[in-house]
Amino acid sequence: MAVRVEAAAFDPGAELSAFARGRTDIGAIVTFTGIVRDDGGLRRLEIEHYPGMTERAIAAIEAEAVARWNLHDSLVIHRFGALAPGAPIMMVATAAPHRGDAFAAAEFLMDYLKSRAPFWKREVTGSGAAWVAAKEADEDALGRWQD
Amino acid sequence: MAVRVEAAAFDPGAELSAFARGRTDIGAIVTFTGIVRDDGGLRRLEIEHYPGMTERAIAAIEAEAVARWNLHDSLVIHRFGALAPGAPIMMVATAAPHRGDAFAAAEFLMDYLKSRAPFWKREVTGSGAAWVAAKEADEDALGRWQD
Amino acid sequence: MIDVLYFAWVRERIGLPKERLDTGAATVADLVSELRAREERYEAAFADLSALRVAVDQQLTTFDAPLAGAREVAFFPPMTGG
Amino acid sequence: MIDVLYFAWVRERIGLPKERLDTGAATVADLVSELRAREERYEAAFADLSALRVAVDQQLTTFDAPLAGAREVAFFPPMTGG
Repeated sequence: MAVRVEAAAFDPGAELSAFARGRTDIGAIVTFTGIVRDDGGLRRLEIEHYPGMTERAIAAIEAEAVARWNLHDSLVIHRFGALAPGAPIMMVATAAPHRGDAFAAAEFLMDYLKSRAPFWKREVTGSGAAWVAAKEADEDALGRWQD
Repeated sequence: MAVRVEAAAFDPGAELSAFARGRTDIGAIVTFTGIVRDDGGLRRLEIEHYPGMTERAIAAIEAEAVARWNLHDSLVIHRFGALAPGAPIMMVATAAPHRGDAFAAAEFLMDYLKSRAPFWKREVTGSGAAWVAAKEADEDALGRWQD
Repeated sequence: MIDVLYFAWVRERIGLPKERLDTGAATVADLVSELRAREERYEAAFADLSALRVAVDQQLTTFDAPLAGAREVAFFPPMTGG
Repeated sequence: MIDVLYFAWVRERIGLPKERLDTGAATVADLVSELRAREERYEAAFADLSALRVAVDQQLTTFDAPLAGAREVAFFPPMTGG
């Protein structure tokens, strides 16, 4: 289990290679990579976070995933600061004996990171800057994980 | 959309890097990597396939995924021949504007590849070799994609 | 003339990966009946059709599929890829 | 004494990221009432509590949470990470 909250750029491919290396006890690795999407006119995305709470919140979400599924490992990376269109924002990786656990845990981590980890996105375009509003769909997505 | 059926080893990290490169139109990339899992005593996994039909079957499954979800790209790699424990067997990658589509399409591709692409696995241990039996759970998994 | 292909343990039981047959079989099931009548190894391979899958011209199909115009038929166990 | 932190547009409206307050507020809601009474910029930031989230000592909580023993309270909009 690893959590990295960092300003520096990361390479999702290099992260997957390192995460996969030397494992013979698992059958499935799932990764999710979030990319800065430019729907037109985006100059940069700025991500603010809450140092200290961010790491705690993500570690709690990871611990919950480990309790729910048969996971052998997980990784969460999330950047903050200014990001260019096309740049990786964040990445989740899960390693499990079976694919069902790896997929479910990765989706769970994403759903909770979206709505429970203290990050805020601000889009800067040629005409100004605006905080990204939370989507109701993201909050609703948590519903499927309630027992 | 790309399909590769090959004997050679591949590097999932390098594949993810190449798949992600230069995209600004998508927000989500999901990958699944299948690894040769050693539950104890496995010397190698041998994968037989049906050349010609394999590529056709995978292309048909990819086309179905593209018709169902808002996907901008997908990649399927599947090895055949002899594989050592820990080696990547296969990989699926999906690129989409939103994470829900990327996750659903990757799971769909996996479920169909498991039961509809003509591959057969044979486990070689110190005490002999045995064809891997199809799991009912894999066949059942297709049920969730029926309309 | 039709190419008949065998994979995995079907190939092992029959003892060859491929053969070319002159058959008048109207359906896959008719072809299976012809094969079973030939030799014990075919009878062994085709004993339980529920454990087998069939493709005609590289498309998965069922045992009642017609063979008219088909160039290639393949028999194999349920797939275990991924 | 308690540290009060503001993030995203809450920080922008109030005009600072953090301040140290001497408060006798029993709950988060009481603290919010105190802040709103201070200045217009606080009133503007806390006008709609349904648009805000709060964490006490870095744990998400609700506005009726007690502040006894708390060292740090943070106010911010719904999160938009991932």
